[in-house]
Amino acid sequence: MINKKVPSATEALQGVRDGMTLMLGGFGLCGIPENSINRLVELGVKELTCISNNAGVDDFGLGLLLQKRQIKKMISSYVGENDEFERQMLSGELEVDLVPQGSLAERCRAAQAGIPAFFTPAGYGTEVGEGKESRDFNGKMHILEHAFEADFAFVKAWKGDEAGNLVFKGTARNFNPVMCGAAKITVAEVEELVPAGELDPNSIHIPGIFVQRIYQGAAYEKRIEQRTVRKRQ
Amino acid sequence: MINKKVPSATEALQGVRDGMTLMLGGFGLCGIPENSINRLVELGVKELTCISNNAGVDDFGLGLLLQKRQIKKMISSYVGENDEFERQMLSGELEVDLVPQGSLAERCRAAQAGIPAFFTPAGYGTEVGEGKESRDFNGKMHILEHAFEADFAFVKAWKGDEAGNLVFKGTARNFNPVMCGAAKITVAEVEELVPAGELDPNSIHIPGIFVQRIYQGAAYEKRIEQRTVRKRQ
Amino acid sequence: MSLTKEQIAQRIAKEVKDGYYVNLGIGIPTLVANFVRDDISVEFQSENGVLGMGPFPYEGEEDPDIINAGKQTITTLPGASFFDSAMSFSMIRGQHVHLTILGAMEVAENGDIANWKIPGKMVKGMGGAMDLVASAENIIVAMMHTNKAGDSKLLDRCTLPLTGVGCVKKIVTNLAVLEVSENGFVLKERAPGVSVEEIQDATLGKLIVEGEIPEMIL
Amino acid sequence: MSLTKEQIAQRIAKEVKDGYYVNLGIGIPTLVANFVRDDISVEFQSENGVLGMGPFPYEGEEDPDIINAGKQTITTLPGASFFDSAMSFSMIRGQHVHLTILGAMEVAENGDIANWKIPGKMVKGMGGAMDLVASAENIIVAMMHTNKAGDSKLLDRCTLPLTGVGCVKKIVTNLAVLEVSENGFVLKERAPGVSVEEIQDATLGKLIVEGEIPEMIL
Repeated sequence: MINKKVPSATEALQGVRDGMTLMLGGFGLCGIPENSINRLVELGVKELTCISNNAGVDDFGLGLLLQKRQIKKMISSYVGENDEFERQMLSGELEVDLVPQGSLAERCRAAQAGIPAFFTPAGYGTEVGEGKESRDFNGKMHILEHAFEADFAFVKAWKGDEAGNLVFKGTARNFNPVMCGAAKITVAEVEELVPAGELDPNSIHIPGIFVQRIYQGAAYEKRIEQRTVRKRQ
Repeated sequence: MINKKVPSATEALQGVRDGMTLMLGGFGLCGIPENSINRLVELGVKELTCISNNAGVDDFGLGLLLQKRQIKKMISSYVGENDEFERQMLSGELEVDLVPQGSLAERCRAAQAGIPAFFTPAGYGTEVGEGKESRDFNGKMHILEHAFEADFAFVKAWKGDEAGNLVFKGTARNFNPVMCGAAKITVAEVEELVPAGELDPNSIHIPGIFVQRIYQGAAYEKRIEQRTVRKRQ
Repeated sequence: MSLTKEQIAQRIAKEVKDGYYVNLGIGIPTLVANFVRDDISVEFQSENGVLGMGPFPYEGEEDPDIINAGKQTITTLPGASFFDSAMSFSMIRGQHVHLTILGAMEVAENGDIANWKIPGKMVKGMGGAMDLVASAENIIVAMMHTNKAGDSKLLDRCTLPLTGVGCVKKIVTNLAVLEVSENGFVLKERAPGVSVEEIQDATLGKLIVEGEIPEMIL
Repeated sequence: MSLTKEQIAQRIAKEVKDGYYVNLGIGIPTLVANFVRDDISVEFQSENGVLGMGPFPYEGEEDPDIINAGKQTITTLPGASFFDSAMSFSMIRGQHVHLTILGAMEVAENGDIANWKIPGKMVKGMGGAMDLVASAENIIVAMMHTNKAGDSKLLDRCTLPLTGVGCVKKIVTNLAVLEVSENGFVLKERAPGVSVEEIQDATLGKLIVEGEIPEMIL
């Protein structure tokens, strides 16, 4: 067993520098790497390019990095819910590259899988397809999309073991698995870190080979973005 | 819950006809759809094109279909271990298309995922790459490979539920998950079929949306191809 | 009398067939789930990674790790499954989801749709909409026939940046049910009490009216 | 004295470093696992879908659902995982596996390798070999220096159909350790008691001998 465990976010984020490209898991505020984001804020690294489906809210998630002007460019599919984001984007401080959600996921997965490029119908005939190679397959037009390149991927799992194996919970899975192994270094934070052998090898979502560093998150706020409930009868 | 359960292989294989292209899961004899193969033998359908990593042994797995001359063409990565296969191939009765194992898997997955084509380095500069489009990405040559098209996919899982959700065991997983949803109709046979709600939604390998019909296999031989053991001290 | 948003959803629910996997967009489409007949089997997929969505949780039972694509807390039904974003879009791109229902700002008579961007305004992004419209075999647009300024949303050509080309098959508005044909919008049903003329007046794209147009049955 | 197959494996085991994920081909490469130092952490990947392979099972404990790429029954170690064939080749194609050790029929001085097909003979197929050699950053070929007819397997150009082009970095044979450079095979080590001349005689491709060539230490 190759041990990937590090004591905390401090060690896990060694080597993160200004100007790097980072992948960050999560959908909305669900399944985001809270502890790694907090550490990025502490480190104060700047000029970051962040590949993340969303950009957090004003005071949580990637919004924390936006508040401190640490992000140069966002590559996302949907970036509402964030006033500071809007301000920086409209003022031109922040560069934004909008990517269809499925292409965003597949471009991460392609990087993980050593697939440099693939064809998808999403975005053909729209701004997204402009300047991209297009081709007809079975009578339907597709565009060529490329794998992302990133320096670090920060993901959050429910459980993990010292070998770096990860198990996700519910829809907090989302982009986290496809970012593992999609960057030069993948850092996983988990709610519960167990010794190797405790996770069922049959039920591991991401094998440890895709993860370079794993640590137990200090605490999780897990903020709910849209609390919707029904009344008990 | 959309119920995918059918009583047996008989109903599950309704619509299989001469000349069709079939995907069959399994690696060697591990995780092969034994009951569906037996039913294909019973049906006596002919001129089949089979996409399967291997071709069974003389008297088990796809070897049973070869014995009865039901297969016109095999698309596989490795086809040793089978005398009848060798005879038919050398005599020209059987057409064989050899595909690198990773490309075989990815071409199935591409069909499942609606990706018509992707670039891979495997096979560049070899017979496999002949006549295929090639391109340099980051200083390395790749070839363009296409998604498979198939009429039926026959897979075998460990457990399944009525909604068609599947869980695989050990290395019997192999090609089975990537073939689900990669053909027009996916037929899953399972060792244990349970009511919907009994499988942990977090631990499902293949969601039921990729499966059109599911049935409990009548019996499983699970033959071991290479029994290797060590002596107890 | 033009339909309410609930009634639009109610009419669209009739298009949901037994055995369908359905993806519902935000807004009116979300309401469709409330009107699906309970004698048929349907599963709802949400592109953030869940199949088999159930109703909202009871108060106090919200789980921050279980949400839908609108970021709302949800529950799941027996037979549900969770999966990653790549597999979620394998379901969509691979056409395993049978029906996609989504809103639009504009639809053109050739099936083009625009629903993600207004030049000069803050752009939030397309989310999964471009994958959905480019992939789905069966797309129903749920929207008001005209915008707040009273301008038609059914055009000869979209004026806003496109989400997808030639992909919309059917449109249900507060005034009518229409299908997209090679020649334009084919009027299929009128909202109760709404005349063909009213629909024609509210439609800028080519409207094809053949024979008697029945009123919708909700 | 030339090395036995076990000794070739033993020498290659020294190339396996702490923290490596390793894919072992069938034949001599499989033996490498027996010689890896036990004070380093290494995990073995098998392309049929397992990471963290252990030894063969005890008699009576074979599980038909747990095999390696050679179709042999195996066991797994703590920290192991199972996965599907697409993910398995994501590990390989995505260069997450650090070292691939495999056999060959021929290797050329430009790093080309042929190990899957002999024209006129029954062709079993390439299995995962083409993916492995096209993807791996670090490939070691384990083979005898000459074939059964006594002909060199280290050539200026492969005569058999290729498995991959320009991909082999290092070769360990029964006679020598060689590295592939831009200019040809660079002789790095001799088998104990084997002279440079013997190696030169058994090598058809360009052999580069610079300075004193040490004997291997096993």
